[in-house]
Amino acid sequence: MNNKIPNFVKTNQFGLLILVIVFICIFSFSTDGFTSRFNIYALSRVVALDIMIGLAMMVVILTGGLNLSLGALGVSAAMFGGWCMESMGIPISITIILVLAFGSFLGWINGFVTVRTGVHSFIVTLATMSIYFGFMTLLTEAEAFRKLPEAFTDFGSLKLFNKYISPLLIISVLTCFVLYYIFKYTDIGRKLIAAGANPDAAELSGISVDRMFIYCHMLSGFLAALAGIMLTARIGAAIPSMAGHLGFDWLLPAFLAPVLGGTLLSGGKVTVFGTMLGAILVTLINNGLYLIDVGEFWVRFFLGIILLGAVLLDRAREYFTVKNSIVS
Amino acid sequence: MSALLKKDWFGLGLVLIFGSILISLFKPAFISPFNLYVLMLSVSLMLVVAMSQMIIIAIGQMNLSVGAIGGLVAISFTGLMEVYSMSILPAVLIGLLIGLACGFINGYITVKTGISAFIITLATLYIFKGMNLGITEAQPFYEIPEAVKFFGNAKIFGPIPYLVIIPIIITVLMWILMNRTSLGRYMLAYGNNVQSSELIGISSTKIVIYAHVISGLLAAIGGMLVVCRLQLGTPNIGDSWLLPSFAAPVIGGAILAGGKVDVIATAFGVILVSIISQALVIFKIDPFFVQIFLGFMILLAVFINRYREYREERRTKVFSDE
Amino acid sequence: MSDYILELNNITKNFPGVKALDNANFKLKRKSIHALLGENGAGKSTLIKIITGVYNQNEGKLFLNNQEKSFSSPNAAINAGISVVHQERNLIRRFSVGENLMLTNLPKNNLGLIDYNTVAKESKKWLNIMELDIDPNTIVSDLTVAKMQLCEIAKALSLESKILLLDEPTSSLSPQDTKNLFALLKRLVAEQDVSIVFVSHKLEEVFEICDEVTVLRDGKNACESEQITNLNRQKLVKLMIGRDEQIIKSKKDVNFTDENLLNLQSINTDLGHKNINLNLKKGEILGLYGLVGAGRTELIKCVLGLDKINSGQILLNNKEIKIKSPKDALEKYKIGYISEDRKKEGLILMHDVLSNAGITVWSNLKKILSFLNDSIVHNKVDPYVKQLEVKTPSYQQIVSNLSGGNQQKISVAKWLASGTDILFIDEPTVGIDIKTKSYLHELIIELSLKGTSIILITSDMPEMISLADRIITMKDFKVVGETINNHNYEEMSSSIMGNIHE
Amino acid sequence: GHGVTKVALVPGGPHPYFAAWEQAGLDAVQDFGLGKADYRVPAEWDLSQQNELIESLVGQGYNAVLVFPGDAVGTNKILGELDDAGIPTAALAGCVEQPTQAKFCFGTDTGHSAYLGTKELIKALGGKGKIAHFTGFLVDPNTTLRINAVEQAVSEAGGGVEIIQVIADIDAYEPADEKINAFMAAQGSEVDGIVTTAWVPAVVAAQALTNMGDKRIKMVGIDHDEVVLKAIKDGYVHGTMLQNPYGQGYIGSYVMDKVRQGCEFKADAPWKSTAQTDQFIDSGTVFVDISDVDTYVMAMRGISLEILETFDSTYLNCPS
Ligand SMILES: Nc1ncnc2c1ncn2[C@@H]1O[C@H](COP(=O)(O)OP(=O)(O)OP(=O)(O)O)[C@@H](O)[C@H]1O
Ligand SMILES: Nc1ncnc2c1ncn2[C@@H]1O[C@H](COP(=O)(O)OP(=O)(O)OP(=O)(O)O)[C@@H](O)[C@H]1O
Ligand SMILES: [Mg+2]
Ligand SMILES: [Mg+2]
Repeated sequence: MNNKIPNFVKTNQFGLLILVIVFICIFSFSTDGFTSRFNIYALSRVVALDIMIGLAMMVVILTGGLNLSLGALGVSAAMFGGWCMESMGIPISITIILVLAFGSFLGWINGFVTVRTGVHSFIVTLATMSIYFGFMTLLTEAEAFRKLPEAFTDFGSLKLFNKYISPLLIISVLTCFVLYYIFKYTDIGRKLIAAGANPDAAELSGISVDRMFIYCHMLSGFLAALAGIMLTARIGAAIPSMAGHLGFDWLLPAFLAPVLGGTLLSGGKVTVFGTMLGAILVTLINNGLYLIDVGEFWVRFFLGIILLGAVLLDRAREYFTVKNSIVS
Repeated sequence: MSALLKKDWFGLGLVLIFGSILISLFKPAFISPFNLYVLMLSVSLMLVVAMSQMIIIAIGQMNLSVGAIGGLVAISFTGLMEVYSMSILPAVLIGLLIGLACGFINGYITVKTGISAFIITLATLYIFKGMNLGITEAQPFYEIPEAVKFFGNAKIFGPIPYLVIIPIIITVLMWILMNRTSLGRYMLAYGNNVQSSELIGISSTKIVIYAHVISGLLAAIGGMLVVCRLQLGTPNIGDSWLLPSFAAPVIGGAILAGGKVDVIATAFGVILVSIISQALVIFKIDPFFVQIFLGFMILLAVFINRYREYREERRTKVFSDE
Repeated sequence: MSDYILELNNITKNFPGVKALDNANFKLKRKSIHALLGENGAGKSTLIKIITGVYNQNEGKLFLNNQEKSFSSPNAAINAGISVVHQERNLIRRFSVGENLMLTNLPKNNLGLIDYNTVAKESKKWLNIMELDIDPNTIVSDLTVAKMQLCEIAKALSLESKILLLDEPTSSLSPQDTKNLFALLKRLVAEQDVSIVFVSHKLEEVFEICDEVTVLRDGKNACESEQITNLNRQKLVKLMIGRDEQIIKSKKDVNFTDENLLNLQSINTDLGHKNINLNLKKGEILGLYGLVGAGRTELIKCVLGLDKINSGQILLNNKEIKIKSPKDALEKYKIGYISEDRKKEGLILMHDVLSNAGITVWSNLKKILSFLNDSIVHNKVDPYVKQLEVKTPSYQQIVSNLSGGNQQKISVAKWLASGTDILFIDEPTVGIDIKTKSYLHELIIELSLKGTSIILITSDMPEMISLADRIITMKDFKVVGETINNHNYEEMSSSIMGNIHE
Repeated sequence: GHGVTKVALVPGGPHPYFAAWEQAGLDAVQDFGLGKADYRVPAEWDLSQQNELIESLVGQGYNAVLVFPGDAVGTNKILGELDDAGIPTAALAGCVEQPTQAKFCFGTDTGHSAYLGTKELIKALGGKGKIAHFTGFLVDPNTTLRINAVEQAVSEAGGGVEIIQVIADIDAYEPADEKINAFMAAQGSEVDGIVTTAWVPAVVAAQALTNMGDKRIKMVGIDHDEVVLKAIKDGYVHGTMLQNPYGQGYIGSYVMDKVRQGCEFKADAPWKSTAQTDQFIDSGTVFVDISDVDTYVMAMRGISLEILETFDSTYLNCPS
């Protein structure tokens, strides 16, 4: 093997990291305000949520499937949490546990139906998206929960590290480390990946693929619910529309982060830190575009161009490293 | 008979027939001419959109930018007529050209870089939609020639709208393409197994670019048909296409990993989705229940149609290996 | 004009981390059948792929009819009159046999649309030439592996090329099919001036039909266009592996007891198995012979809980058991299965060597809180990977980049590591070079000597006879005979074939 | 003494309704000497996009923000944070729910507007008939307000009027077209009146009636889309509930400047109350029908000037 280039340099993560640094430089020099405390704090909160949403999608992409119900599920869990705290007066810590359990349960439904009926997760989650969101709207009558305990909402506006960083970001980063650990250093994590990569071979090697797929969906539900709680803390209320109609607003960031991060859409490969960097990159670009005055109506256009540029650059990097590792 | 049973559209056809009979027993208005007219209209529009996605599914990819292309073409089409007072035919041609160009961009970048189409079209979704918003600043265009309005709203005879003509032609052409031409067969072969088809000598470049160009053209046609129907060119056209564009082919038995699509079954899928959403209105479902019903109906429809393939389908992935 | 229709000079091909071909030469004489031999990973398939435009060589030149060529795509090679059967199956599984055969040149009617009647007629012609009794409208995925391989050959023939490259065309064929194929190949050479490159690990076949031999070792020529008449088996093996072949020892002392370990009693399955009775004794190698499609693989899959058993019992140590899944089989009953289809069922091609080799032992190795790291797995599987001499740059190499034979070794290694009591081994040596094949044979014997009971499915009669203690013959999803193996090839094979053809 | 005022006018997303804000802001800069009054549009209709935009605006030095709340509840948090950072904010065109740190809400009482529109419809129907209500996304809290307001107006009409169907979640053109036409097919002969309380359903329903050539069914729409206005002129739509986006942007910018100069709202300011807030100033909601559809722009301007002229004296205590 070629030792001139360290292994890390060959990864997609490295490419992303470089891009992130480049964009930070560009934006810090070309705009005022990018490095302001307010802006960095705001960024840290946005990134925190995008990471969590991206991870929630990533663990289902791992199975070669999709979770379109992500947003609907997250909002339903958040509303459930709002109801627990406001209407039932359940303490925060217990509420959080209940919400995460609830999210996992909804994820379990996705997984169970997918595995048992053989209907594709794309369709199953398309349907459950409608169903979860419908029930949520029906039960809450589209009313928000606003009288949440102050300790909870204060957490969402807490400022750490000299008021630069939101604690939400710390939760997300911690989650990344935990997931990384699970996928890299546990039996179960390896089995999840194996099942996602080649279900038939995994099954014949003594892995219960159905169970693994259900676990993935449950984990996705868990993470989406966590994202729901974080968003609730951030906006200080549990609101039915906080992820848009049917939870759609979450879908794009959910795909962008893992896909930029190098997660294979065909399943069997996860990149936890890639997803994190992907989320950071997208948030940075979005923020930077608002700061550089491109005209709001053109923001999307430039975001698209930059995204395309980013993936093309990454491909070039890959090409270059592969070429360099050829023995001659 | 057993050959019939194997067809993807057979189960769906049965569901459609029994469903329609059931609905019209409860609500005779369902088979009133006006309702059929409305049904045909909504089917017509979605049919083109579903075909636009279907051809990309056939080669085992996804096109997230169908709606964005449709929207961009819709506002270009109307914009040309309103701002530049262009007449209809050149405006249509330019609209098609834009669709073709967008599709070409998607296909070319995908095949030349080897990056998954999902990612490329996600990026071009932003680009096309961004151009749309940048050009219009979210303002609709209203000045539509009478002929266009007429085409969108007049009937040929009975309840049959003019608007169905183009979608029907497209469906027939798509059937021929996918079943009777080598281009179509090569697309399916490519969707089945990229490596194998390359070894056989099928050119990936050609297949991928053609598929995306056709998809772009169909999205463009869809966008312009919606303009005819709505009689205005709003930048929002295409925003709501994405999920239905997948739902119809998939309900029709398409495998998202590629290599298996069925034109007739996709058309039936479109009809089914339209009937379900119409039934929700006809039965006056409480708005708070609509989403829940919709979810269960989709699940049920797919489940009935898919049950036969239980084993084969169980672990099909959404994406084929890249 | 030289005698050579195809000439490759000083070909070098680099892959990331691997030099697959290193200054290799290859010359194909007109109207000859040329064997291309070598161990797993020697570079045979790579050479074939360079000839057919799949890869471009890094260095070296290719001459076709004395003209320098370079094919930028498979299509270019096809147009230049080269057709090929690759080692991997390349049929479009959802298409019909007929359409697959005609795919490069689909017949059109005057409207320019595909004429499926002609497709059926034309393809039937080629199926007939291959003596294949298949309806051209059959969907490929409904075929058995052997039929698929034959169709693939028919497809290559249908191009009527002057150069035919066959990369392990007989790997899943029965002896009868192989015989038919060889007769056909000889006819092609004699009557239609076709020149053939033949890759195989079965040396008997090479001696049967080939005229010349080129051997590759580690991407270099170990010999170049040697006349077959100048060679014998020993010489050939020595060229390939660099030392003499070891004769497979058959298992001499039968050390198994009469104790029944696993018992299948009047099993009927959804797939059509009728009244299957089988018993496996402790430490025994029970051979399951049958022509391809006899239902052996599927029987095992039913036993593993992957398909439904309608009636009958499975007894382990005389206690009835219900196996719900392979996980159940592995974890509860210590039963493992080495699949015949390594790409689809045996390996996770996109993952690295370590995780493929270790997949069956994760559960056992995991520490508290399900902790597991690479070095724990590495320590466990390393002896087995070493023992099988898997040729890989590192444990981090992606399995799909290994040669076919090395992939097979890994799919065996993982079951060796798992240490099961009962192992179902399905066609273990398909595509495996002779050196490894003998290793594998030794290993199977060693395993059984250590007390593992084995059910061995193989369509390779010599292999069966050298390994099995007892041979059960299956035909059409039924057991049709049982013979105690006396390791006498003539006697055993006629007795087994007798069972089948009765 | 607080430096120049830089106002950002932030709608909920790209939408034609808000287009007038741009000119209104520019005019306000001219007329009142503000530093800036820019129309800044989030790239998507998405609460977090809007929040991100607003957050980035602070970085760019805007020191007053007028916002159409992406969510009547959800937007409060960011408004609170801006306020804490010394940046005054107000809700424009639609309100945020109390408690809020927004200085006030200047716009339309969405519920009341729906109520008035339904009243007009009932009047046009002569006090009896069957009506349908088409509205936007159910999860938008405003939608519930509108549904309730329409119900209230109907219940006040005695037993003569009945709501036969509510269709919601149709804020995109294609689904709206599909559902509204399906409704027309099933109920077209039964229904006597239609009230629409969101932009897209109003456009699509007006178009549907025009296409059908149906003048029997009375419809009251909302907002000023050309399709709706034309249908009023042609007699297919009875009327529409208009708001005053230009006035909102113009006066809103003016007031933000005042607030930044240290003006306080009077303790006894004659606030109006809505279901959401009790610090509401009506930017003018008028019902327009065929009689005044051509002149409504002038009428709106009149309303705006009137509000502006009396604003200081009515609402503000300014340091002299
Ligand atoms: N696409 C690839 N990328 C990286 N390495 C490759 C690739 N294809 C082949 N190799 C490597 O090149 C070498 C030669 O492989 P090749 O498939 O030609 O062997 P072979 O002689 O056909 O072996 P077998 O008998 O097992 O089929 C092997 O070491 C293999 O791992
Ligand atoms: N009656 C039948 N019903 C379904 N499939 C059948 C039937 N008869 C034969 N087949 C085909 O034969 C195959 C069963 O062969 P199986 O793989 O079990 O045979 P085998 O004896 O293990 O042969 P080998 O392992 O050598 O390929 C199936 O894959 C199936 O396609
Ligand atoms: Mg090979
Ligand atoms: Mg078998």
